[in-house]
Amino acid sequence: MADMTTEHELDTIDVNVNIGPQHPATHGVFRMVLVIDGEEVVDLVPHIGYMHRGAEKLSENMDYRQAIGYQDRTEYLAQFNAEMCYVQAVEKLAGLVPPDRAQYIRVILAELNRISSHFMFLGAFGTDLGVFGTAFTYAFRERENVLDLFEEVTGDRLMYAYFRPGGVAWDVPRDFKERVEWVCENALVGAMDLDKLLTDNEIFIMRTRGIGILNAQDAIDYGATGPVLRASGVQHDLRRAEPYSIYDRFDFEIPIGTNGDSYDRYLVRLAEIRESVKIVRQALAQMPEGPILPERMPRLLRPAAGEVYMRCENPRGEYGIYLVSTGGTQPYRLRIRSSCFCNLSALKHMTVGHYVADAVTILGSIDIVLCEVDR
Amino acid sequence: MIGVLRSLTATMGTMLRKPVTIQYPTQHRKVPERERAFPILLWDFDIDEPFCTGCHACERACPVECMTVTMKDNPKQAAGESKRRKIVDEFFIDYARCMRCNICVEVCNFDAIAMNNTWTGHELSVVDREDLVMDRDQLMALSKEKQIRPWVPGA
Amino acid sequence: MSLPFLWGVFGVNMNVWLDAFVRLQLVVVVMTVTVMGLIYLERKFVGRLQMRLGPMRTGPFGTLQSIADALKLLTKEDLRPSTADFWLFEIAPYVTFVPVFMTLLALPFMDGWFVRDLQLGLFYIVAISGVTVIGYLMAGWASDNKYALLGAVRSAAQLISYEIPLILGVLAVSIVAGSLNLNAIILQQDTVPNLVLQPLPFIILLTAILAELSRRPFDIPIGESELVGGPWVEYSGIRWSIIFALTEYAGLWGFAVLGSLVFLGGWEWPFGTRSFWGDYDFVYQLFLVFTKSFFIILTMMWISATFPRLRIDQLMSFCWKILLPFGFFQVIINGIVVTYKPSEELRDVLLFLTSSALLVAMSLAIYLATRQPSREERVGKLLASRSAQ
Amino acid sequence: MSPDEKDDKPAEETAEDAAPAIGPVADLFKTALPGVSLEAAQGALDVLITIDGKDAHQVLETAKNDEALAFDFLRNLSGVDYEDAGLEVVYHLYSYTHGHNVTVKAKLPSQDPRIQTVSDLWRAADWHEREARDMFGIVFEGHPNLVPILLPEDMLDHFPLRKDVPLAPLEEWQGEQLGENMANAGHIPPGSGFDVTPSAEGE
Repeated sequence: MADMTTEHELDTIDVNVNIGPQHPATHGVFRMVLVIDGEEVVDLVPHIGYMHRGAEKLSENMDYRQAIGYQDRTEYLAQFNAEMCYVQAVEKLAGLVPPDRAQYIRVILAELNRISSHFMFLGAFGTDLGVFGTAFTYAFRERENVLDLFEEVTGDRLMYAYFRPGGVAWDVPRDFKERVEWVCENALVGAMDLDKLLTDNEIFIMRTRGIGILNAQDAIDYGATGPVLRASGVQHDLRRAEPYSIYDRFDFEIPIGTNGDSYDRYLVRLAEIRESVKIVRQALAQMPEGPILPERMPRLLRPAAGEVYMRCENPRGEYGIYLVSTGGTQPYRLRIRSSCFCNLSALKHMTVGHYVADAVTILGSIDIVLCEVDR
Repeated sequence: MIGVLRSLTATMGTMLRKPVTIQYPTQHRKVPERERAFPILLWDFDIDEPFCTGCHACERACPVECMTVTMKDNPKQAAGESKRRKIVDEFFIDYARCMRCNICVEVCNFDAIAMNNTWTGHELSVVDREDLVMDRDQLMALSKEKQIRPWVPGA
Repeated sequence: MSLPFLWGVFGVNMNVWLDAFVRLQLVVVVMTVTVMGLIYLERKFVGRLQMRLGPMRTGPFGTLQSIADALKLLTKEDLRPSTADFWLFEIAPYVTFVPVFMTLLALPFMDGWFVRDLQLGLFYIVAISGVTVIGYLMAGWASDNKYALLGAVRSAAQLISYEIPLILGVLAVSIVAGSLNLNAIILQQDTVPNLVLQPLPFIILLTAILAELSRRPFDIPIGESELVGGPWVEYSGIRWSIIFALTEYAGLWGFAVLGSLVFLGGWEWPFGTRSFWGDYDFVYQLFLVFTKSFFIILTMMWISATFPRLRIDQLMSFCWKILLPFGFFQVIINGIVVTYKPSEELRDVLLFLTSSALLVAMSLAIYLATRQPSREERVGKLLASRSAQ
Repeated sequence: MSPDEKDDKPAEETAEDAAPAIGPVADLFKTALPGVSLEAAQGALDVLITIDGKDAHQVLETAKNDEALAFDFLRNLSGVDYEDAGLEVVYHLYSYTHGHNVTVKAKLPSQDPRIQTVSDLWRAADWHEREARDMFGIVFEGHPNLVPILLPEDMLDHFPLRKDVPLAPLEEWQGEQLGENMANAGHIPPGSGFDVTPSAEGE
């Protein structure tokens, strides 16, 4: 009689919980079906493709300047980095070299965009863990400052379409330097606020340390890049490994994590905000006067036939543009290598074995942008 | 437990700072002059006719093809008042399709089209989507009332 | 009895039931007003903590916000899922709300003014507040929704397990006061409030109250970012407002008053029983109780605006492995100290030293617990290996 | 093979601007894979190795396992439709150890494109290959679950990124359709700066 209960275990069935396309934890339209046994996740089936708008097919029917708008709409949290990658791909094919002032403007705006994107992550990550409004309003106060600056420079808060192959569309306003300095100052204050609020808060540590561990070998195998890869301890940053544009003129450290869990991913991104402020300040000091577009720009750009795989360091990882041109005015094939697409493919590997609450934390710690995943 | 106390002081610390809320309908945020709300046509006040000559440059360059332009001879050119041989006859912009990418302003070689940098451009809301298709007079109305602030790159 | 004009009306030997009914109506009116006020206060205070203004649109400074909310909730349609279990779904809101309302009966708001003076006041309050769990479970099961079921099971685990620290926190104090009657406990505190004597039970009671009301660090059942809404996912309109708004905020007010009476000396501590203004000293007594419970409510709102959510297993281990042992220690030590009947001062000093020593030990234990290697490193991916076979 | 002078173009450009010198990675490939027919070319940034679809898996396996090459990071896998010249699957590889890049282009017939999957070498390829199947119809043999990833589950025969699939025509909003409901000027909210009654023609 004694072993009656132990011999046949209580046969429970696994429940399919649908963290559906419309859910506060999915930062956009992404659905994951969690097969859970009690509270622990046994299996996870991600469903993407809700935001697929065919940016690649549309770009093949647009000329080179019109296709810039689609880069903002795929990567809507780091638009300048995406535009910079596309514009440099076209420049590599067309043999255009942008003047120095334009390069500096691009680097400053791209780094500021990285800061605003990381603040978006901090706000959303805090909300995923339960600090309902506080982390969000701290992060968004800084993000608003950066977006106001972008509005003064380009005229738009989200869809800039400001970079052009060969430089930038028009020059920056006169008070650009003071404004950027003010925004950097505030970004550091915001980062310090969030650091004080979250970093060594015991409950935050308990909820994120050791959750969703991705060791270095798996990260490389899944093609994870950016903060997710650096949190696993791989010291690889495209701005340092394969410097594009003028990134080799600035010195900045690359923060890396130790054991690749959600806590390290949070720390890496928080440290990257400070590194980006350092880059912006150096770029601001060295920014020369001068033209922002080469003198004789062809009215309708026809890059030479050929192909290039241009890659830039976006806040979420390596954003690549594989551009094939056959000499016409329209790109023959424009393939966008999305950083979140690869980071997300490692979600199941990280989440199985954890609790339902951890599945939300891990999804938040990867910091996905669904438009970029689905293009 | 120090981390717990530290984050408590963090929230109490920010309580003493000034709240950042702008109460929208009563107070409006200052909009920079480079604001890109929606394209509008500019009015030439000294010859009292639109700058636009209906040359289809913007219509061809528009990625989402939201413009329709027709051209006609300029009666004033015959009367000798203006140098423009052609003037715009019909000009429709479908604001529902326009993605505000500013390519039409760059392509136009008569500087006839500009981006609306006023709050009314943002606060335009209509009941029926077809009302978003603006005809020539609606596009020129704002410029006639001198609400559009001109800006020069680098200013 | 220092309530001439009020007592005169009730003094006439009315029927006992009528007397209880009239006092209950008074408590109901006061409760609804305070619930409305607390909702408004929470939105404004947490807003100001997050550097924003909070509601400003309705009324001069958004003051009519909670009335607007109530009107909205009243006029909203009461949906019920077709596959819901009808009667359970209907009754669940009332089963959650009524016990919270009944705890207000035994609270002496002023010297000698209460709905009923129960000799076992404290015991009654703690027992009644345990019934809300059944309401949570009924709501979760009846709404036939996976999220609701998960939320209900989680809330059952949380509320039941945080019932015991609540009892221990209150028990430690009642041992010192020598009786479970709330009036006796308050009268005993005329020289020094129990918080000074017993800091540890106050902290344990505070966390237990937060968990009972499922407020922020412990709001696992209503995890907004995971199981959106927990057991109340399928409720809407006035039913939802009964469960969510009324229960939580009435409970917040009730437990805050209980905490202030038992630990901060209620209407007794700073002035003792000397009559101050003759017949009108119930004014400053009310004022004392109000400010102390207001202070406790503000700290709870402050805590709820700052901390992320605990995971369900951390919540459980926090309760069973930390709050409970220290609660038992506190009760045992109080027992020992009180039985040996030391002199008045020596007893106070002894109680204070032991309690604060235990408090420091508890925070150290928490600090070490959070620095543990995570479950995954210790146990490895248990489930992954199981699902991998 | 020191990785720093990997594939930068030599300083002196030949007169008729012939293809710039091919980077050293191409020679590494030739030494590692004697039997396979490779054509090496120098793209704008990386070395391009063009091979036939059938021996793609063999080439990529040596690319990953050979120590001199050691491409442990599959950056990007994309399909390209060259209409009559057939389909092409392009692998962009990067090596963390040596720090050099390569682009391997595998040629496929455009009718029934079949190629061996590489998801056993790099797990990153899993989702990229499913997307290439969605968009181009390339069948990756041996892929764990080749089901649509970006397109709806039942869209198994329509491959949008093929060149012969046209863009859908724009639904007409302007032009002739406008004629009949021009009388709607009244719908614009007053005070919005656009509430102008259509003036008489040709003022």
